[in-house]
Amino acid sequence: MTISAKLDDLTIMVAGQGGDGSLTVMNVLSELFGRRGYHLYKSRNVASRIKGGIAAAQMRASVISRGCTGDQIDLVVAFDQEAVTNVGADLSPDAVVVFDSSDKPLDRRNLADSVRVIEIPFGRYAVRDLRRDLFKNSMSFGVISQLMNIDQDEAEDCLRHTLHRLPERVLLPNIDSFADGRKFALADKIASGGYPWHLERVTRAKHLMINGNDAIAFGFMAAGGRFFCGYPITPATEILEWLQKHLPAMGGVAMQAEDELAAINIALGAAMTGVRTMTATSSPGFSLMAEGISHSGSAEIPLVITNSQRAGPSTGMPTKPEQSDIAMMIHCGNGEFPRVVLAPGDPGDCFKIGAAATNLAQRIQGPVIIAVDQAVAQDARSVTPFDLEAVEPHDGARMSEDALQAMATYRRYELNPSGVSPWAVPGTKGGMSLVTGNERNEWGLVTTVPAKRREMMEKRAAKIDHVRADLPKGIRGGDRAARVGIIGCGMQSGVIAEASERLNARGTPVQYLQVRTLWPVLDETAEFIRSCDHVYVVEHNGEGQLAHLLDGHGAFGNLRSLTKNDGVPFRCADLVRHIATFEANTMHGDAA
Amino acid sequence: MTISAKLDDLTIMVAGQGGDGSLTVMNVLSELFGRRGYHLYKSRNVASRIKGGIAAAQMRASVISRGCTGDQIDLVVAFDQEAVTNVGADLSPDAVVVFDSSDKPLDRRNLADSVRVIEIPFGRYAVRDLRRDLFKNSMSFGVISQLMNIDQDEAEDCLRHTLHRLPERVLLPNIDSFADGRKFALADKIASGGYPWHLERVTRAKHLMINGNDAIAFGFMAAGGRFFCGYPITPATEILEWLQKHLPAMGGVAMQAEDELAAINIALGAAMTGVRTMTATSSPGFSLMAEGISHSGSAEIPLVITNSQRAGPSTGMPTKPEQSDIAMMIHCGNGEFPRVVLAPGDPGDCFKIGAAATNLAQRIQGPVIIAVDQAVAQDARSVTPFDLEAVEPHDGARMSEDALQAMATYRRYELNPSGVSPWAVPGTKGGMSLVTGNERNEWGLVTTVPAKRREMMEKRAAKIDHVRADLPKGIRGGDRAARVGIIGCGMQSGVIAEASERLNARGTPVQYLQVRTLWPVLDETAEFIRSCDHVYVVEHNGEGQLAHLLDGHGAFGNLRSLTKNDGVPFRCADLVRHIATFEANTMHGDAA
Amino acid sequence: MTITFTPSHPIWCAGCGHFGVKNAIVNALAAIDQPAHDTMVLAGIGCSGTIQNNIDSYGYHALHGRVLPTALGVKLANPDLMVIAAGGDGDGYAIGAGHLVHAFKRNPSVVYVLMNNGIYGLTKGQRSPTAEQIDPTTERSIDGISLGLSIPGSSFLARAYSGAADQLNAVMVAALQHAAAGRGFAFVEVMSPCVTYNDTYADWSGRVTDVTAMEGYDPTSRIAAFSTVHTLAEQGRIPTGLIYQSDAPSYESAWKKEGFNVPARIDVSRSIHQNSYSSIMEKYAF
Amino acid sequence: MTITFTPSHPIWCAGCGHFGVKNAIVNALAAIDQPAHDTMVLAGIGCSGTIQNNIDSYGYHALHGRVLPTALGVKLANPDLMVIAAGGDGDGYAIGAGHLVHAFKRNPSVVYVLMNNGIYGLTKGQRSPTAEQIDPTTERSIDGISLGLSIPGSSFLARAYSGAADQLNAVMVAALQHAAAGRGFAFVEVMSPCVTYNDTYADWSGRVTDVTAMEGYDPTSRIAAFSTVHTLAEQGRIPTGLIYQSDAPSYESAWKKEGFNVPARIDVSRSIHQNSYSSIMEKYAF
Ligand SMILES: Cc1ncc(C[n+]2csc(CCOP(=O)(O)OP(=O)(O)O)c2C)c(N)n1
Ligand SMILES: Cc1ncc(C[n+]2csc(CCOP(=O)(O)OP(=O)(O)O)c2C)c(N)n1
Ligand code: SF4
Ligand code: SF4
Ligand SMILES: [Mg+2]
Ligand SMILES: [Mg+2]
Repeated sequence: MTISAKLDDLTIMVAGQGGDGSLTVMNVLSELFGRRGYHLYKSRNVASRIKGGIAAAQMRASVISRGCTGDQIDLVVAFDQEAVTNVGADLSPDAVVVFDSSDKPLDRRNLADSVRVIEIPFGRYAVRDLRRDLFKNSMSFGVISQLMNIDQDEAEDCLRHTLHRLPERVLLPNIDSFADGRKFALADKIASGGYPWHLERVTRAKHLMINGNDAIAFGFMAAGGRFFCGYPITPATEILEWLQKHLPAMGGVAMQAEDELAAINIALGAAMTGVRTMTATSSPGFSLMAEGISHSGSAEIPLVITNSQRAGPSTGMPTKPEQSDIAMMIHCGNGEFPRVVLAPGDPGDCFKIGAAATNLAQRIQGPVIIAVDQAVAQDARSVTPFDLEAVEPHDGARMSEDALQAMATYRRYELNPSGVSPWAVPGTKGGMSLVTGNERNEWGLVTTVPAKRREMMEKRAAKIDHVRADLPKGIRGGDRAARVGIIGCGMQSGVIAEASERLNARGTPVQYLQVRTLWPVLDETAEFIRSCDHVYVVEHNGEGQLAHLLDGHGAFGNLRSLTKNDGVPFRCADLVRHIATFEANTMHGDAA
Repeated sequence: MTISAKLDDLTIMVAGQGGDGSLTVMNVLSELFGRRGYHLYKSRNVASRIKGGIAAAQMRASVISRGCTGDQIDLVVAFDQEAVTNVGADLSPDAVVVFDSSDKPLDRRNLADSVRVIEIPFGRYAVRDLRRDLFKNSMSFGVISQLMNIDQDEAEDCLRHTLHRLPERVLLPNIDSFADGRKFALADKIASGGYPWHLERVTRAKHLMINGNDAIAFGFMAAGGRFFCGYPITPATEILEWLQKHLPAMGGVAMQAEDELAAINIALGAAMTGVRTMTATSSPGFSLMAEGISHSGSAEIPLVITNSQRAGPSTGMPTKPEQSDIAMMIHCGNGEFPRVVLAPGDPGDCFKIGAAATNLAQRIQGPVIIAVDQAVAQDARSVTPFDLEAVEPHDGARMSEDALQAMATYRRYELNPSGVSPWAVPGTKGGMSLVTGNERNEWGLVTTVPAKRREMMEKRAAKIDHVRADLPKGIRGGDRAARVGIIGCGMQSGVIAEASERLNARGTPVQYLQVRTLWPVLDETAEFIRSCDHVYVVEHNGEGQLAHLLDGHGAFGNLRSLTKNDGVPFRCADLVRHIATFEANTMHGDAA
Repeated sequence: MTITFTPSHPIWCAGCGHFGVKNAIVNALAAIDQPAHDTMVLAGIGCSGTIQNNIDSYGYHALHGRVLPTALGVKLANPDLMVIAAGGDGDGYAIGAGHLVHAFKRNPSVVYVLMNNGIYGLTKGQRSPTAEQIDPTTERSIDGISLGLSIPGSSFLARAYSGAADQLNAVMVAALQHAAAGRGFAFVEVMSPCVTYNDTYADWSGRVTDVTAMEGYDPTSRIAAFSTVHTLAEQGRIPTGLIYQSDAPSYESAWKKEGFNVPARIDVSRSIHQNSYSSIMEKYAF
Repeated sequence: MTITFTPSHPIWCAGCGHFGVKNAIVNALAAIDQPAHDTMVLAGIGCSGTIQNNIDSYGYHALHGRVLPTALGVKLANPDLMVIAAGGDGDGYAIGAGHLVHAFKRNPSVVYVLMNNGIYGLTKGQRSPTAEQIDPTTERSIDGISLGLSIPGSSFLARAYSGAADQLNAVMVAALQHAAAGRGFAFVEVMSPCVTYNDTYADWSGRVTDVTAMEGYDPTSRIAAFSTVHTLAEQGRIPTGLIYQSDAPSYESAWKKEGFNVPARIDVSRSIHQNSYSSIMEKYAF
């Protein structure tokens, strides 16, 4: 970090043992940077357990809006040695480490000499002066605020705002503790290094600070979603909780089922009545929903299923991101049926796609899957306010009683070129009908007559063409004339956009495509790939699932898979280095 | 059918209402043709209901062993009009229809003039003379036996043998009824046409008459399988029933669980103790097992899972064949883990692959899936006796207590180049260990440290290379120099072999590959495809799943997908016509 | 009038107990004047799982074992419908057992008719959780009424016998009334013999015992009902009739409270809700 | 001696009820002299689902809700093992409810320790089927002992409280002895407070009531037990102790009969079995 250059883009980490409350320090920092007009990207790194295990919060504050965390960490607030040891390699050369030395002094063996360490026994002081270890958090904020040359009033106001839910008797000692922190910073020898940072004050239009799960739930509701049924699972639970909080007031229902099988089947039942319905889960739970998804496709029941993917296989790493369910989402569930799989890239996109999926499910009367990964689902970032006016619920082929009365004959599975049959929901006079997951005739009565079967398979398959033109298009960027392409989705979106910017800046022309519709594979994707000499497909899994998908559906042969499956997102710098090196070699004819 | 030419290859259908017992006629005919030395291929065509609905049995009797039913039907025994109406278009021009005219005379509108019809009111006679409608079956056999010029003793012996389980008081009227049938045939005006057929008497070495489900169960047991847990579902139930019959006597356990989730998890529990274990299900049940399969891969528990695929999606057509779960079997279950998917082509192959899968599961300590379709699973055919001596249980990396004592340190998930860790099962002194579906260190304790995670992902992935050389190779045939290839698996095996024979005979050189390992895609498959100008990939689904799989894993671009998803197998003649036409056009440059 | 689906003919074997069940449902719907279009019959998978095809109503064929979750979804999304779930003993007591426990617990106003024949009919005769002997194991059969009694919150537990139409009709009417009144989950187990794989008519005819006819029987006491059910079972008898009924609150009644509006019929046009949406968005402002 | 896995330290929050459960299992294993290598502890997913890491035995971490099926598989394949299944109330009463019903029904000699804290701990505090109030619904909580009583075939039903170590230890020893003696499924529900999301120590301490101390309590009567459990519940009390025990036959005893041979240890070499295989093949000869 060169001080002048970096204050427009700073990455901070606060780390301690899970459950010790240290993460509130990050909340005050967000408040502070937010007020100063920075954009934020926040992520957490926790073990799948309640207490104990390293829990770290990371935040990138930048003047330009960014979709991923920074390459290196500039400031660390650490409440134990393990936190510093873990993060050592990821520090920028001139990083500052603020360390709680209550237990023992910092062992700085794995830190570069250029890293500056400020050691204060926060915990000890907090217990000594205020009788409670927890106050160490406010104290550490006091230190940092001094370090950043924030004046006391502004800093205290941020702290008060963040802690405004606390009762006065808890708030006050926190303020005291904060003030103590500032005093230590002033008095202590750390002052000798000066206060290195001067934060910018930027004007930024109003934004939202929100994570992907909440935004999906919101998009669903905005498109008329009024029924949700789910089962708690990391990292999807926020969707259940958000809708439990907001749907009842909108006259809707959001309920917790006894398991994922119940969740998707309760959802199917509700959806049959015409209410727009979603369920959400994460990878193992999605595995369990496969039979229900196939049923949604077969019985022609509109349903949105969100999969907030976590690292697999099986129970895997519940709190880590991965994009390793791509092939599963496209191929799971027995037999063949039409489905749409959409992949938003950030919370703003999550809102849009949450809404789009809800309408698309009505329009295809079948399953629409929203694929996010833990990073998109749980990382919060600043995005421009949602365009509420752009969302209007779409009724698909739903019929009113009047429309039904005008028909000579009503068959639930009427054949027609769009594949989407007019639909009268239960309760509609004269619309009595049969819904089934068996192969059937137009009335819904079971049949295996080959000719009928073929007609029904074709009818269902036709639905995709019916909506193809309205499937979410990808986002393209970079140098549109470049012969080298980058493709990614979800958590890669911010990384590939930034990597493209840097590559172009350093003379390696690239363009990128953030894919938003994974299935069906859109023509635009094939065209993008064909327009390039070769394309890097960046994804967080080991097998290169997205690359295989694109390859298998167009036989391109010019895809290069860049994968990673260790639970840690690609850093922009790594991607830039990898592609730049590879390209340099290619130009010299060393690689194919 | 030209009489002299066809008696070495005859296809017969017996059809009536489900549950009216008419299918026993087919059993007597099998006995008869079997004694005469014919090879048989038998299939059934039933609705998924107990009584009612057309139930038809079909049998091809041929001097050369064949792996599919004939192109056209030569003899029909029909107990109602619907049966004849349905089959009309599939009759050979000189077919014979033996019709039960008890209700009314046959409406032969959709039959070619050349088809000969013999009408007898079997049911009416049976009720009149013997007071029971069911005896019509034996009566109809009497007629056919006369029609085929079988003398009374031989025919009666076949009947007695088939009905030997019946008590004397039921057997006798059946024999009477049979004799009556012969008399009608002699006396009635049908005699005027003469008795057209003279069956061959061939010498054929001893064979087995068995279906694929039974053969898989047998292969599993022969390779040391001693634990099975399943849940009834068409068309996989025979595996459960076979093992319930045979495993207890071998000291094993075969049990019916309360559902598929219990079935696969009970199986996982058993497998952890070291007993070789299998579960089996059909498509919707397989959907439900996805989470367990991922767990088998993650926790490294050896398990064989058989999927007897039926037509989907969802409940679909339970009694119809389909190969529409190929992509699901390869990609289902969240996250990435090593798995093997094998596809036997006939009951003989089912035995071999049942055994191979059982050993492979031990060797990779993970999931091995056997993929069959309803046709391979339930059609019975004559195959050469199983080579029992070729099967020897393989212990994988299982360790005795002594071997364990010799180790300095035992870790359940020890890293090593094969990816397969030495394994001490519960009950082994000193081998205490942890098994988990979370990411973990070598001891089995949960971790998310990126470096450990990468090691563990690599360890598991390595297992496939460890066994790659021993994965079942495909079966190649046809003209090895041909530039046109055909690929298929499972129910296509017999059809592509016979189509290849006919195409080569008529001057269209082709070679074929029956793929037996679907996943991983073997090099031999890629080589076969590369060695051809183009390859027809024949499969029973709509999307061309096998073709996409091969394409996506080698970017060949020379695959032509031939698909069908109406529940009726490809007929050899259709395949021959299609390929021959396409090739003729290609040669003239009309098609690409 | 628009021509629409008309009930088809049952495909069951002649003599199958399920005929009686179908008739009872049809009769009960007529008895309470339930309009066809406000009725939804959901069925599981099995021979029992074709009953919806034979009743004049909206019909649905669920996944195996999942008829109760789907029925709950329908009921919550449109509480104005009469929701009848139906299925076999395999569907309800084997693969569906967990959902049954939670249906008793939640107590939605859904009628559940479980056709118990002791076997899996459609898959050709395997033993179900109510099979009286399961070889080679020692398992004892499940008693759905006893299970229902054990779950606090259950509100209507009845059993009838397909071979005794009058009692079956009466029980079915009571069940529909319980649900129609919004009193909660009405569970009716019908002993419904499978003549093809497990013909129990003779056996069951001699064992069914109407508790309603027992002197002093009190269907409002959970403890007494449990005692009676288990005492009769030990005597080899099959208790039938309305065995237990309570006033536990129904599941949907809780939802109906807070501005609940029949989700299936809410007007979701943007114009109506935009203000609410905006104020929620405002909370994320930054 | 080969170095192998040694129990790790629990990762629970200080004060979590699960500590007491772990201690009781460790104590009970010692009390009955159970060798570590012949013991397998299987756990579900949840905070409770890490207990196997802290006990000297073979350990397994099941899928969420599936610990009972896996435990059954282990027990049937190797009946010589002491098999202990453990998990939370979400694991056992929500997603695992169907398997629990069938475990009671089958009665395999497996110990099942269900740690009931009324919430989902690991996923941060959602309400479980034993939560006493679930908004906005009217649901009443499930009572596992009552559920067990309702299933014919259940053989050991006990409850203890993590805050009362002596009774917990005694109950745990009895459960292990029940299973060790091959008497069937030993179900122990431990009230095990979650200090972080649902601190019920104060509440529960005042409500637990040891039935064993009640005059004339007869744990061999299913009907009496049901009556006691429901009567106490109505009084707001939580019945603890050995509530019911019977001599219903165990599931594995049925299998042990016919030439059963511990599947996990059968020698499956071809040479031994080839004759049997040949004679089976002969039946298909044609
Ligand atoms: C997931 C799944 N597993 C298994 C089956 C196969 N199956 C169809 S019906 C049935 C059981 C039917 O028994 P029951 O519920 O008692 O109904 P009955 O036929 O006796 O009326 C089974 C196991 C299925 N369709 N789906
Ligand atoms: C299939 C599946 N669904 C959901 C989850 C997420 N999950 C993990 S633990 C848990 C519940 C834990 O509650 P409980 O069983 O009561 O245990 P506790 O943490 O309270 O001890 C859930 C829902 C999962 N791991 N797998
Ligand atoms: S098989 Fe049994 S249950 Fe099914 S229709 Fe026939 S009699 Fe009824
Ligand atoms: S969150 Fe609750 S259940 Fe989990 S460890 Fe902490 S106290 Fe125990
Ligand atoms: Mg049944
Ligand atoms: Mg809990």
